[in-house]
Amino acid sequence: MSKGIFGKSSLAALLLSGSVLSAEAEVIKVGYIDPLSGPFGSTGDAGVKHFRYAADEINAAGGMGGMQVEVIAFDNKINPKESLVQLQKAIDQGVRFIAQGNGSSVANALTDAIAKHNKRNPGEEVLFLNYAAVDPALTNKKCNYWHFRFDAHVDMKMAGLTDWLRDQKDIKTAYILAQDYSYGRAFTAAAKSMIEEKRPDIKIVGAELHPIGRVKDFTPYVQKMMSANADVVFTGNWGTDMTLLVKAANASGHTVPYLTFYGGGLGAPTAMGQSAVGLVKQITEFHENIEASEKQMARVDDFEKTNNLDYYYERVFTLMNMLDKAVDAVGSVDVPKVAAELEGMTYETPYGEVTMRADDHQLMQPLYISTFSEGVVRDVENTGFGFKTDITIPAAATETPTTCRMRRPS
Amino acid sequence: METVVFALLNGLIYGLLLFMLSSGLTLIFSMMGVLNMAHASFYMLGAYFAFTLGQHTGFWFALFLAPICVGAAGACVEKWGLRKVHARGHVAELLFTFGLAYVIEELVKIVWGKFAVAYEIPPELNYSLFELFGSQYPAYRIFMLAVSIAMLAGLWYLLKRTRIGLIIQASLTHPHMVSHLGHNVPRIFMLVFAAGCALAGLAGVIGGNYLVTEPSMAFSIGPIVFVVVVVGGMGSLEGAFIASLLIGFLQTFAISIDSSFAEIFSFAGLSADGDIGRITIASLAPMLPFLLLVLMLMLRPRGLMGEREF
Amino acid sequence: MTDYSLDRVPDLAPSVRYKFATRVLPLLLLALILLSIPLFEPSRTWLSLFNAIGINMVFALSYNMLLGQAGMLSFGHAVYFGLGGYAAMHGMNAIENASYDGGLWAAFPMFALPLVGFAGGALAGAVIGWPSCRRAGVPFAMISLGIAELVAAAGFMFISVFGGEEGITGDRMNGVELFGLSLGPLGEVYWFIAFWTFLGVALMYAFTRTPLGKLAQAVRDNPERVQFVGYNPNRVRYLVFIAAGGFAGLAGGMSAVNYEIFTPESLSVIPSGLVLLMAFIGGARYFAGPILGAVVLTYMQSNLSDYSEAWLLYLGLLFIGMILFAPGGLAGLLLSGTTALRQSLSGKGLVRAGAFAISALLSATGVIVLVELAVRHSNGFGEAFEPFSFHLAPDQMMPWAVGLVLAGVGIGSLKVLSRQGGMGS
Amino acid sequence: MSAPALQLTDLRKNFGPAKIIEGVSLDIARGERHAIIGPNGAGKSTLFNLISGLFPPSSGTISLAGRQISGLKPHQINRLGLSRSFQVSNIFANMSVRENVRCGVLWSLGYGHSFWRNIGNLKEVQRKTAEVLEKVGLTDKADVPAVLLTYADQRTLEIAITIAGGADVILLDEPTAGMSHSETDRAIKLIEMATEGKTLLIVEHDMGVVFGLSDRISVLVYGEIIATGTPEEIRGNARVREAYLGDETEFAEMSA
Repeated sequence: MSKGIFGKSSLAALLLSGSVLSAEAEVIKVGYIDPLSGPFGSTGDAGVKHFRYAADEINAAGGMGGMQVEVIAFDNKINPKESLVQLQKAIDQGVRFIAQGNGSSVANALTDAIAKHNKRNPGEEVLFLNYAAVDPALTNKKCNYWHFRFDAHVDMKMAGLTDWLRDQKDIKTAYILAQDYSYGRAFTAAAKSMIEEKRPDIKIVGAELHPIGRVKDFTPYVQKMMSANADVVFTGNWGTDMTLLVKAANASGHTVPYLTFYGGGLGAPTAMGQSAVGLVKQITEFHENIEASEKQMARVDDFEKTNNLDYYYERVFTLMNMLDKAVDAVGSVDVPKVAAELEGMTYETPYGEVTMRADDHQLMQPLYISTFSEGVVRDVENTGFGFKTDITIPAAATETPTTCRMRRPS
Repeated sequence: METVVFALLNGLIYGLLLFMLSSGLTLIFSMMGVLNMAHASFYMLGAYFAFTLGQHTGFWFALFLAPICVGAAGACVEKWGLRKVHARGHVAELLFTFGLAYVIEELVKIVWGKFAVAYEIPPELNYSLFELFGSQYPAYRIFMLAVSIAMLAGLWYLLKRTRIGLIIQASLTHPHMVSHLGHNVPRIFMLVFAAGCALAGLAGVIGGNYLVTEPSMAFSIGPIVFVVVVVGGMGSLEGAFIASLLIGFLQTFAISIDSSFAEIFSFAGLSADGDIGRITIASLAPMLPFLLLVLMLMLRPRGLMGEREF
Repeated sequence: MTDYSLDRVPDLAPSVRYKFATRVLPLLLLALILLSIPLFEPSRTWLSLFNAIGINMVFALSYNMLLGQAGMLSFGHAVYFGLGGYAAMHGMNAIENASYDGGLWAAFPMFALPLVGFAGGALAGAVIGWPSCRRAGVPFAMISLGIAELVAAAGFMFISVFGGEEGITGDRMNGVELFGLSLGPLGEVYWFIAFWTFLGVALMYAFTRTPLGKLAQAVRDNPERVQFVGYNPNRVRYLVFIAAGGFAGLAGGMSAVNYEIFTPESLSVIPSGLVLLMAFIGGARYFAGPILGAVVLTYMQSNLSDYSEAWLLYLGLLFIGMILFAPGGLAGLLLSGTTALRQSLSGKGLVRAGAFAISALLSATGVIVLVELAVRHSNGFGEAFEPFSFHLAPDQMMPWAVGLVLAGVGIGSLKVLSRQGGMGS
Repeated sequence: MSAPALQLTDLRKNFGPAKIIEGVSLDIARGERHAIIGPNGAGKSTLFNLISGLFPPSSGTISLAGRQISGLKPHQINRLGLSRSFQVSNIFANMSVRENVRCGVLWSLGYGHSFWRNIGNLKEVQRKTAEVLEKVGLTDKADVPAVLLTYADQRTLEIAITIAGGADVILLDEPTAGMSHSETDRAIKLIEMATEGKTLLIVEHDMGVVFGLSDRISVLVYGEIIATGTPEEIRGNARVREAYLGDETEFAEMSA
């Protein structure tokens, strides 16, 4: 089978890729490296559709600095090593902007590899535009000049959630459940310290880590929470681990708020369905029921119509438009200059002004806490359910201090 | 007290679900010697079939139709696939089913999409049956309990009281004898494979909405099913039953134990900051079946109730 | 020494020429290929693909020491690849630290890091193999699966050793330089990979020629009989297991230097499954089989995904197709293909081989058309499948019919052909 | 007087409630050719499996040249100089004839599990392999895969592997089973030559072979030895006649 049409055409494509580089200088290539197959393929697939839509919009409006944008997708199978192979492929195809989001392990591998590549290959620098990997280390301990993050990281989102908690006077106890790996641990640590800081009267009655993707029935966990009389549950879980947790909670009649980062994650609303109503809260930069201009709503509708997929990653549009703005300002694909332009840039999104903090290349954007509800104006995934905003957290309030000591190329 | 009751109840449900899956696998293994690596894929097919059929016929018809469809799929796989590699030995068969698991997952993605589908508990059963220590006990779980016990009874009847059951039983203890009986062995193989798959499909129908119906559901539950079958003793239905419950209870009990290694081994001076001291029993719970598997194979390779070492 | 009183003892050893042609020449050819690749000035994409292929060759061959040679089906071989790789990764960081603070590691060249990987893999094999090699067949396979799950879980739990989810990173441009290679640019890493690939392949080939290697084959064929020629089959399996673990660790060490990162998921059952596919699709019965499998699957993994999101389905179908129709794998197909060509000057065999190739191509094309249409239909945003500027839209009947007919005719004629006598088995 | 080559003392084997071997005692002198006969199901193969270590005995002892071997593993027993063949051809099917024999030779030449030597350069191994092949007459088929041999050749190879290690005590389990007359004759010649100067214990159904080949014969019936003696003694033994009453042809052969 491999000797079929694929063998020939890919061979040709690869042989061409080197020589065509210069001829295609009129096109700006954004390399999208995320899983497109395997268990996480669905998430990566949704991401690339957002990127392509944003690119089409920019192209329709004249492109970046007069050049057309093209999004090339590379399947990394959410594997760090495979990501590095795909990175090399992307760079050889003339890609200078890498977008990635799924998996902090991949993001860590990429940021490391890109920094090394830029050091070893001056004049051929590459930028890493991270749209979803939320490990705080990426803009703290491991920050580097070539990495820009457009999603709020764990600590920022946790700051938002605990801000909400500050006003919930009847909550006296909290339970933390997260997956046992770096993100889950970062989640737990942040939850503990911020609850402690903002509501010292709340007792943390449980903080638990479970192996990722291995638990089939969360009922025992839920019953532990109920035995401990938890008034609120903080969970870092995402994907199946979250939907299973929510279903178990609903089945056992555990009706306290479940504070999540990824309650609205693609596929989750369908899987949770009725069981999550009134239970699940999420903190995001976007959900469909946030008030916005008609133009934005038209964009959301059009996106959903053309892609048969929910509009989810507002930050992808932010990312692409900020890149557009930076390239426009520089007037060429001079990567170090584009990076310098992005540093400290402010940009007006449909949901408020955002800033790329120069200290650590972390985007500051308004965040929204919302509850999974019935009777919403716009539902998600045709479930009839959707998110309702509880509170809005202004961009400034999400700022957390950074330990990043940015080393800028001279 | 509270913890124990809950752990028992939850362990029972989970254990019975595991038994539904592993009984089919055990049947297939004991008759055909095939360790079906794609068994959990048929479980997944059961859930998806029930989802699709349920949209047209409602849950109750799907409960019967979906396992039949899965059984038919299993029969096709046996007839046009497995039978061809049979002559080349068990490793080839094992590899065939290993490849099949890949293919089924990808096909499911194409047919039903990559995200989870909204396969939900039927409204008739979606209420809480009673309250226990302040926690609700959903009716659907009792339904699951009833279905699995009905299945257990049906299986028992089939094996002990029918002709085909006697043949199957004979093959459980004397695997080489069946071919001498003059029965149509390929046909029996096909039927047994289909029946085993149908059992997995039934587990999928009632497990798919209790858990989540998504393309990776097979991959995530598959290894546990092997653990059950191996720990119980290859080819022993009783063993599979005991092992299913054992693993169900073991996992749910472990989750309720919060002590960390640092606390347990504090006499040995283990620090709570280290990697090992940090680990709690609860966080190890999902790994316990695999530990059990490795220990069992090393210490008592024929499993709890098995009569032969593979 | 011997009490036999025979007049003459014939020399049964094969002729020098035969030995050269079958044993030395293929290795020389491999060396030649490895040496000549840089002459074509491949792009860095190709170089990184070659590096990945080299690593996978060694890894797949080490797996085949178990599957093909000793008949042990393992679902957890990546454990040794990973543990060896982690050992090498810690070695890399030790070299870097020693280059600032001094110490023993300062004298250790980065180039030799795969040796650390080998030691790590062999040690892991020695520890884990001791209990698991007491069983063979299906129990061994199940133990390997259980251990793989346990080790993979441990990989995420013991952060100080495995670095948690994001793994351990390092910098290969440290320590003593060997052969004037700084290991910075990919071109230099290529020489590193080529060197160790060749060494690994040559050593593993040599292993098949040793008494232990031969005994391993005997154990594969008939473990019972081996007991009655004075060998303990479990001991033989155990020793082979250690060696296989060592070479897997060697591949892990190569990988550590190539990628400068190691993450716990490289210990998991997914890479273990992939290496099984490589060995089997390539042809587990032949020494060169896994080499072919590594080339094809690495290429598929890195590039097929550019063309189709259903590449895993193709992989699965290819695997199943191989099991059903060509258990000798690609190597077996190639071998019977060349034999057919050699014998077919009469024409008949040539026609048969040609018919086989054409029907295989037909069915592959048909299946691909169907799958690609289905994928696009399932995605539901009206994209058409456009190979070679054909326009096949999933919402029309015609393309589906074309796919069905192609696949039907192809598979049908394959069946007819194989009924007249197998191919590649 | 030196210890017997092989000594069984009150050997018993039960499989659950089934008593297969019930108290077998037997001394076999060095250099003796000893046959074990008996009706089907008498326990002959089980006895071989006990001696060669495939099963541990339920009670009783087995000594090889004065050294107790009961309870040892098959490979340990083999290393002490006892080698056996199988009733059903038990060879390394996917390897060539030469490689089959070579596997039998390796341990005795002290190459153990070595992985640092090229097997092709082990002159001693090559020589001894060639000798064995020449002796059994398989030299011209040395490079044929074992699975492609004719049945008779596979049986020959079976014997070749058994004697290759140079063991002093050879156990042959029905070496001529399923062979034609001419093949049987050839096989007997081969066995006589190959076991010259060695102790041979043979299970055989073909009475012609048994009476022509052996120095002494033991008759095993329902797990017990009912008679041991020279061929003449056995021929005249009343109990043996009785045991074989149901099997006229075999007895006729025996008397012939």
